[in-house]
Amino acid sequence: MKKDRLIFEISKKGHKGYSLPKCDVPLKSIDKLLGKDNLRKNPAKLPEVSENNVVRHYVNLSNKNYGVDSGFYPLGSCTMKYNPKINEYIARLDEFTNVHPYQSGSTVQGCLEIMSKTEKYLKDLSGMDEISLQPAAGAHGELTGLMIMKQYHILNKQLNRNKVIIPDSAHGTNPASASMVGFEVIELKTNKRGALDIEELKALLDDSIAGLMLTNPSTLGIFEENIVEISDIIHNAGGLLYYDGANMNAIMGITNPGMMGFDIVHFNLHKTFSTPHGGGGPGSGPIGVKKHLEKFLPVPIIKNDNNQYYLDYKRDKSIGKVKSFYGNFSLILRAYCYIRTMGREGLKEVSKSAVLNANYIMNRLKDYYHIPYNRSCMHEFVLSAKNQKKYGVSAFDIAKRLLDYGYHPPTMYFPLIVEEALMIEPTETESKDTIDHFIEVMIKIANECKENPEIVKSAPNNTYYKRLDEVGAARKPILNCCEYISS
Amino acid sequence: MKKDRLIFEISKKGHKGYSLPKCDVPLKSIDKLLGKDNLRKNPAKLPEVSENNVVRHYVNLSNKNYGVDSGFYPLGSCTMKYNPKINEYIARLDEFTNVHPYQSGSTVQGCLEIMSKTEKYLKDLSGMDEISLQPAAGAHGELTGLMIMKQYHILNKQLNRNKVIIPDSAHGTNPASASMVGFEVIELKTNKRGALDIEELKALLDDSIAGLMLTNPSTLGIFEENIVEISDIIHNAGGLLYYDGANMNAIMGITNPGMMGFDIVHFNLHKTFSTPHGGGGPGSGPIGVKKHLEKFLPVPIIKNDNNQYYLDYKRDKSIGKVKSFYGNFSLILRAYCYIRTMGREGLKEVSKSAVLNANYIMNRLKDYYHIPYNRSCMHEFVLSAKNQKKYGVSAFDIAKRLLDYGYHPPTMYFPLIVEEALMIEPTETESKDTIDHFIEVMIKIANECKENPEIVKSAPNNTYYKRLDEVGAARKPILNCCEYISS
Amino acid sequence: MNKYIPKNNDETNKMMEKIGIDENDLFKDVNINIRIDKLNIPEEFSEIELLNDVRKIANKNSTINQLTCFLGAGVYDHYIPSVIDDIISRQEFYTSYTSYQPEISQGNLQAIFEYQTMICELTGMEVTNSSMYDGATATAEAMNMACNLKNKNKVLISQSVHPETVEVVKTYGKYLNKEINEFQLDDFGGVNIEDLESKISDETGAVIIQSPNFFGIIENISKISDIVHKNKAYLIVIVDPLSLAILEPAGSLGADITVGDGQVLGNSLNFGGPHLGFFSTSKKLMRKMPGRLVGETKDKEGKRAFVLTIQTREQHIRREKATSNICSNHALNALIASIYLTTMGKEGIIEVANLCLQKAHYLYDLLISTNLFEPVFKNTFFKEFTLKYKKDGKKLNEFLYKNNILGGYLVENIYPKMKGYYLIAVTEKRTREDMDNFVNLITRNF
Amino acid sequence: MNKYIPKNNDETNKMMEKIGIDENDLFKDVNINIRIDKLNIPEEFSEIELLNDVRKIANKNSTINQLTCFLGAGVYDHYIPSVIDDIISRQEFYTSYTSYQPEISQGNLQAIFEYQTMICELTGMEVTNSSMYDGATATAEAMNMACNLKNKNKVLISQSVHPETVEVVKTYGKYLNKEINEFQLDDFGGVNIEDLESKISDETGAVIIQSPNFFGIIENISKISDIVHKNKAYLIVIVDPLSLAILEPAGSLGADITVGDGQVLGNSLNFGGPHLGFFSTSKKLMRKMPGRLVGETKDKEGKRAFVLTIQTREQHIRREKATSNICSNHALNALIASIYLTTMGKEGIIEVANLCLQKAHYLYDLLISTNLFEPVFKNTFFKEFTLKYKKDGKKLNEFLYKNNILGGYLVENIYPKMKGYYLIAVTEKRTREDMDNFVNLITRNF
Ligand SMILES: Cc1ncc(COP(=O)(O)O)c(C=O)c1O
Ligand SMILES: Cc1ncc(COP(=O)(O)O)c(C=O)c1O
Repeated sequence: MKKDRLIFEISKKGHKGYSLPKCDVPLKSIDKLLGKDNLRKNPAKLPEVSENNVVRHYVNLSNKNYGVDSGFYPLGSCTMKYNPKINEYIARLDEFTNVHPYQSGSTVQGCLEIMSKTEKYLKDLSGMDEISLQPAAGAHGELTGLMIMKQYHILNKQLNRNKVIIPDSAHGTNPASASMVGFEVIELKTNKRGALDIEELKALLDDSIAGLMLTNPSTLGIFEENIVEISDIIHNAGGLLYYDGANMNAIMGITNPGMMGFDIVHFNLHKTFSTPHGGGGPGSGPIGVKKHLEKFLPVPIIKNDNNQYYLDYKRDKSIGKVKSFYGNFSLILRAYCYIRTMGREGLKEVSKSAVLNANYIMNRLKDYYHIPYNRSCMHEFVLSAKNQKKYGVSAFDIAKRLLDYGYHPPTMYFPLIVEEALMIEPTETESKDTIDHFIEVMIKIANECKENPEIVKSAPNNTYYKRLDEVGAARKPILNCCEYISS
Repeated sequence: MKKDRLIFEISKKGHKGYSLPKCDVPLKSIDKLLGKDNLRKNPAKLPEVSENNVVRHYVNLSNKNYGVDSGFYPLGSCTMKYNPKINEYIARLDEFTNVHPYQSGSTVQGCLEIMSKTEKYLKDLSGMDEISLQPAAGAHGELTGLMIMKQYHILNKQLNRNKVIIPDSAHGTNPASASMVGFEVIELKTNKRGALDIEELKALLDDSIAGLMLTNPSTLGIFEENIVEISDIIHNAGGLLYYDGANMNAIMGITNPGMMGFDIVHFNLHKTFSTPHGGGGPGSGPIGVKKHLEKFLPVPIIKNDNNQYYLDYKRDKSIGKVKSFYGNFSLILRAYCYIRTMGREGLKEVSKSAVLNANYIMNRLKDYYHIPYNRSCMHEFVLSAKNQKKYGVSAFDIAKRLLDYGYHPPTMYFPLIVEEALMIEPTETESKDTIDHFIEVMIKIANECKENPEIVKSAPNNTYYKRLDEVGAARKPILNCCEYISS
Repeated sequence: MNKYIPKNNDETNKMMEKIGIDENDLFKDVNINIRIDKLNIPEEFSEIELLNDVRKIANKNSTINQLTCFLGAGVYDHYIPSVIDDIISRQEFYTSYTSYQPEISQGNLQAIFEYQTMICELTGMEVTNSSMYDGATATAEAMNMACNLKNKNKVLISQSVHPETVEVVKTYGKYLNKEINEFQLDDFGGVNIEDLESKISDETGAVIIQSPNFFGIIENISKISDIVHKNKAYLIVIVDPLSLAILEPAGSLGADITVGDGQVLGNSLNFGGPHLGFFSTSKKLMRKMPGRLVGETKDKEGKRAFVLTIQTREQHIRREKATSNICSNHALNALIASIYLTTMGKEGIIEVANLCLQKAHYLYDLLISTNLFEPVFKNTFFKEFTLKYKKDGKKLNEFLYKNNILGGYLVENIYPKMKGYYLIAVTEKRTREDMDNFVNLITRNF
Repeated sequence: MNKYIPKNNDETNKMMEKIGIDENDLFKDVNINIRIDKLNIPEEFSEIELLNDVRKIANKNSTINQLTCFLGAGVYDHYIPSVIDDIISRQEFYTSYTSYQPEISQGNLQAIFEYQTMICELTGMEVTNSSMYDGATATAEAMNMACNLKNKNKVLISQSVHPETVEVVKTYGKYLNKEINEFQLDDFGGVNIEDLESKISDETGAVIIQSPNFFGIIENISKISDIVHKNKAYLIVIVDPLSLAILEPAGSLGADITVGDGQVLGNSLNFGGPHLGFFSTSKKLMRKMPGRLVGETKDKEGKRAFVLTIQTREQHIRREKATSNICSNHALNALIASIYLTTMGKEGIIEVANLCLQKAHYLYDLLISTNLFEPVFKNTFFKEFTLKYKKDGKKLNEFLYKNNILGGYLVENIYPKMKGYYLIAVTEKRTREDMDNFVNLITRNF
């Protein structure tokens, strides 16, 4: 069987993967209906493939992919937990997929109820007062949250507040989002304990500071012990606190950003709340805010009057819309299902178990790899392959070697402040068995680095695809095959 | 990752893959409700696995399997055509899966309509007058059909008619089914042209003959040219003709068993009508009969009065029931969808295309492999690897070598009358491209047999599993792992 | 061109040319006088049209998601874990066929090996085959096997066996000249031991009972087993596999063959099919059993692997001398059962069984207290029970249907003497509210 | 124990012991005064309970399978081939994440590479990224990119752009001090060229139009392009990708950036999301575009392979200097579009587009003939059109809903000046019967 063809190479003239009803209205000339000038001259060179071959093509492609159900996927910062099948079933119910966003309110009460209840649960989990489900992903939530931050200062006539402080450990989306809202980014260094340096923070503060963006636990997997003090400092300086909720899997039922002092939060439903990652998305990035910021939330907001839900657009302080319609509903629905399935106790158990798993791995690997911060971690931790450097082995090599053992590697080279970083997040859905075996393999690789570094440096050796020429790809980009498809 | 564990080896005490509601009625003692003596002493040692690990286990198993969507599957006699996805979708609609067979007639009109219409189409395709959808598979259809044959003779007081003539090329289920109805099996030899020897047939006839079972085209893929003459001969001798419809994919819209003279027919919905093979089943094996046999069909029969379908049980000549309820409904439903999707023209095209594909492969391989019957074939053909024997290579070896090239091998060593048989049925859902590539590989293997027979004899060489010890398995059967599961 | 037939005219022509034929050659062996003109089947449907058509038809059904189901009688509304459909929708499982090529079929083979193990665990038997069509055909095959082994042709079957099973057994038996007799129920709803004793003899090859039986009652298997074995017959016991989570399995109580229907193990109702027949027996009888068997072995490199085995029993090798004619079986339904039992696991099936047990008894008591129903059998039941309804059962069910309830099974439809007998099943899916509502409705309206 | 948390007490204890901690150590960095007592979220649901709950809620929605849908306004009831859900339900696709490890992500990478190709083919552009959230955010990103490249901050957007897109563009622009102005419609329903000319200047960085526009009208893109480029601004065109099966693509008519929503390419309505934003531009501008890009390369052994490339544009490398903050995108929706375009193929999408076109014009003529509607725009439309309804549109829609029809979009809800304007979409799923029925109902009752 030929396994490495593009769909365009499978295409055969006249083959069909579709069927359509015959036209049951009198046919008119397309020329006349559209006007000759408007007509397409050369048809788009799309493939022509029978249904059987469409399916085989994608099944074949799928077999070149690795999902959570394929095996352990400890991709740090991404919370690659199990995606419950019941949620997939429910998200595909006709009653939810086949609803038009502009149907009248009375015909979409089900969707609105799901959204409104999900908002309630997210409030409870975050300690925030109001929620908007509109943002489509974490970064989009950041953007929205920062718009609110900016709007707040604008309304307070503090137009000079155009700087946002962001730790050097932060995810790249944080500074990028800040830029997209016209903020200047002030980088704050992480100290030796993996925490914020409070003195340095204080030194940065003046009346140009709009606020602080923080991930807590941080991308190092470390919980900021002084968070209350930090929030007081920022608030006293007239700034707001933004909470990047990507790491919420560590704290559910234990603490919440509201208690920590944050004003704005985003959630990643595709992380903490088990919605599938879809090969890169779609996700869902709702935001929550404290009461004083509620009026700035995007329109519309879901309200309820006399047991009827409705969408409220009349909000003159709102920042406006950040996306068409109301959010990625089918992901919100999955999150609803997840939260209801876990329940209050279950969600707390999630965080406890996730944190235990991470600490367990970290501890068991500390004699084999450098652990940059000698303290307990939360739901993930970062190790450094710097001790392996002397054998000529990099974090990249170790990651690739894990492929040989059938694992999805951890996140590589992030956060940037850790040399040769490998960021490991096991999540709570993995068993001790799986984790023990992963630890064994990591130890084995550590030994290989010493004893047989070549096998690590040449990895992956057992996979269908070997290392790729990534540099070449970027130097002379081939971003589609339009040029080599025949019509 | 550990990839070769039994689910029992993954099991961990206390792990759970399920959730159930709490008991909401007052709990009573099980002892009392059931009586101590009735209570199970030692719980069944079932596995204990979290949902995540259940899914991973079966995903992993699935990856050790080969389906029609994996690639070309020319398993002769099995018609491994593409299984349309729309049919899978429809078969899963709540309205069809969640209907109880004992609901009152007025609440199951949809199911009955599907069944009744499918019967109508099967009549049209077979030239039969009445259909029963009850049998669960081809062999079950044979059994039912032969019961009818017997009942017919019993009713005619021809109790001496206890022999059924079956060609030596027939599928094993034919003689086995005959035995299960208490018939003696008389084997009829196939002649040099792959056809029935009419003179020999005549010689077998006397008043102990109940009938003839025939597959047409036969398992050699050869259409019995003299079928009308044969049917006359049998009928004149007081016998009935049974048509094994496994090969109906060859003749749809071209001819039908009714015109050929058959009295009883079974269909394999899981072959001709694209219902999936399910790793071995479930199938569906409806039977059709000519008018004079209608009264013998199993109960119930679907009827219609005043636009209401109903199940008619009042049939005193019926052979009775051969299965609980009414047949494998969800397969019947898929067949309905398939027939409607193809339409009258499409079904004819199926047979034309299937026959062309088979002839094309046969012709292109004839210089490389022995073709036992030098004539054109229908939807499948049998080749013989006897010329390869001199290199020490068997049909089995060639089949295994195909695994190395990513193909599912043809049916091996059947029909029994062809030495070193490989039975190839491409079906109509394969493209010329796929078929050409398969031919190339078959030719390549023919060359390997000459030039490098070791690589063929040791095959498969590239698969995850290598040849198995099948003899050992049968000598000391281990049919479960009850003995080595811990409780 | 058709989406399922990937061949354009050019390709068709090229193929014909290459092998030197034209269209007329394709069917040249099919005599012109048996050619048909054209089919009467309607013209092709696009997907849109097919869906419109099928949805219209589908809406003519009422489903147990719309109705609260108290109907059982052999097919039960148990909960089906969501992972099952997810897994069996993988094409590697559902589009493959019988594992003739074990090197690329280890997925099916191992899953069925695990299934065989789990069914043995439940039934307490030593060997289980890879599946049969359904419980009724499995029973008929068991009868054949038992009679063949004993070389006798008399069969006794309890009247408490599911009536459809009785019918299928009789149909199968009729053409092999088996003499099949029924024995009676006693007042407790179980096998009438005296009647059995009076009918059994050393000419009896097989005795068939069901427990819990059609009326829901748990039979005294060991007592029956003693009688059967004293008469040198084989005992075939039909069981509800879910009941075996908490009931002592037939295998420990003397059954020689245990069969049954595995619909309850994660299979949908499907208007009666496909369901799952399972078939278990002892090692001693193994080589005479019908159906495919998966066995453990090793590959050339020593890796544990699985393969179809002891195939000399089967039709494709033994032809008319095979133990059965079965070829395609219900493998996917066995896979479903396997996933079900894995997902529910050791504790889960006990929990399910206990929920059914508790709820069924709750409803039983409630119904008795209405005075509209009276007890008819005294013996122990599991999830299903028979009461006598004092008024018109058909009207009751019609009324219930209007209130979105699927009422019980009217036994008199099949056994006219059992007037008013009303068979009610309660699964773990029924809530107390469902049952209270059911009872309140009846008491308020009758 | 929880089915999603595979850890028994014994394992928990062993793990803690092994690393020398106890339960209190787990969250020791979380100060006691920010600990919470307990969550208020309800107690856990079993699958049975969850399904009961969700089904009850689901029934409060009406769906376009129950209603005959003539509503569009940016989201359309097109046919979705059945293979799509089958394919995207493979866990290898939907449970994986961004292809950071190309060696085990070639499935996603190749599928997206093919997607990028197909969207380029449709739009006539040279480069397409791997996806954006939706059409509106893609437009806003396009505006940012255009303004950054031109180093200007004035933006003109047509009033015929979808109102939600206009809003999103304004929101994004507001915080980057963009000056966003709208230009008018003309009587023909398209861009008022004079108004555009009067508002555009060499300070304008980007001009945004949509074709077919919100009112269904096809814009004169090349004319607008000339004006825009004369003023040294970039032209951003929002398109309906399905329309490009038969309409000359914006790429050939002068667009610098083509964006739009790919919901129509096989994505469900989903109450508004997730849909799919696509983003196409020229090679020249490629290195400034937002979003991930998949490029072709080779592996060590020379096998063709695909990889995320030109990542120096992205946030994880460039942080605050990135071209966008986008990280997770709508990859699965792009996969859906890819499967859709593959399944429909070269001829299929032309057939779909033509069916929409023909049916929309059929209904247009019928409605005009009722005298209840009058034309408002004279220009050419594709599958959606605007008429003026002479009576009360809200009442009309309520009446239609009672007759299981989902009526058109009431433009006046958003643009009060456009009183009675009624926007109707007709897709290939609508039959002549649907339309005749719709019109008959109205004429008979109004
Ligand atoms: C810490 C952190 N913040 C923000 C994000 C951005 O989230 P998204 O990818 O959903 O936009 C991520 C995603 O990986 C993250 O790990
Ligand atoms: C020619 C022929 N007859 C009968 C059968 C039996 O059909 P089934 O497996 O459905 O019982 C087969 C199946 O392979 C067959 O090929």
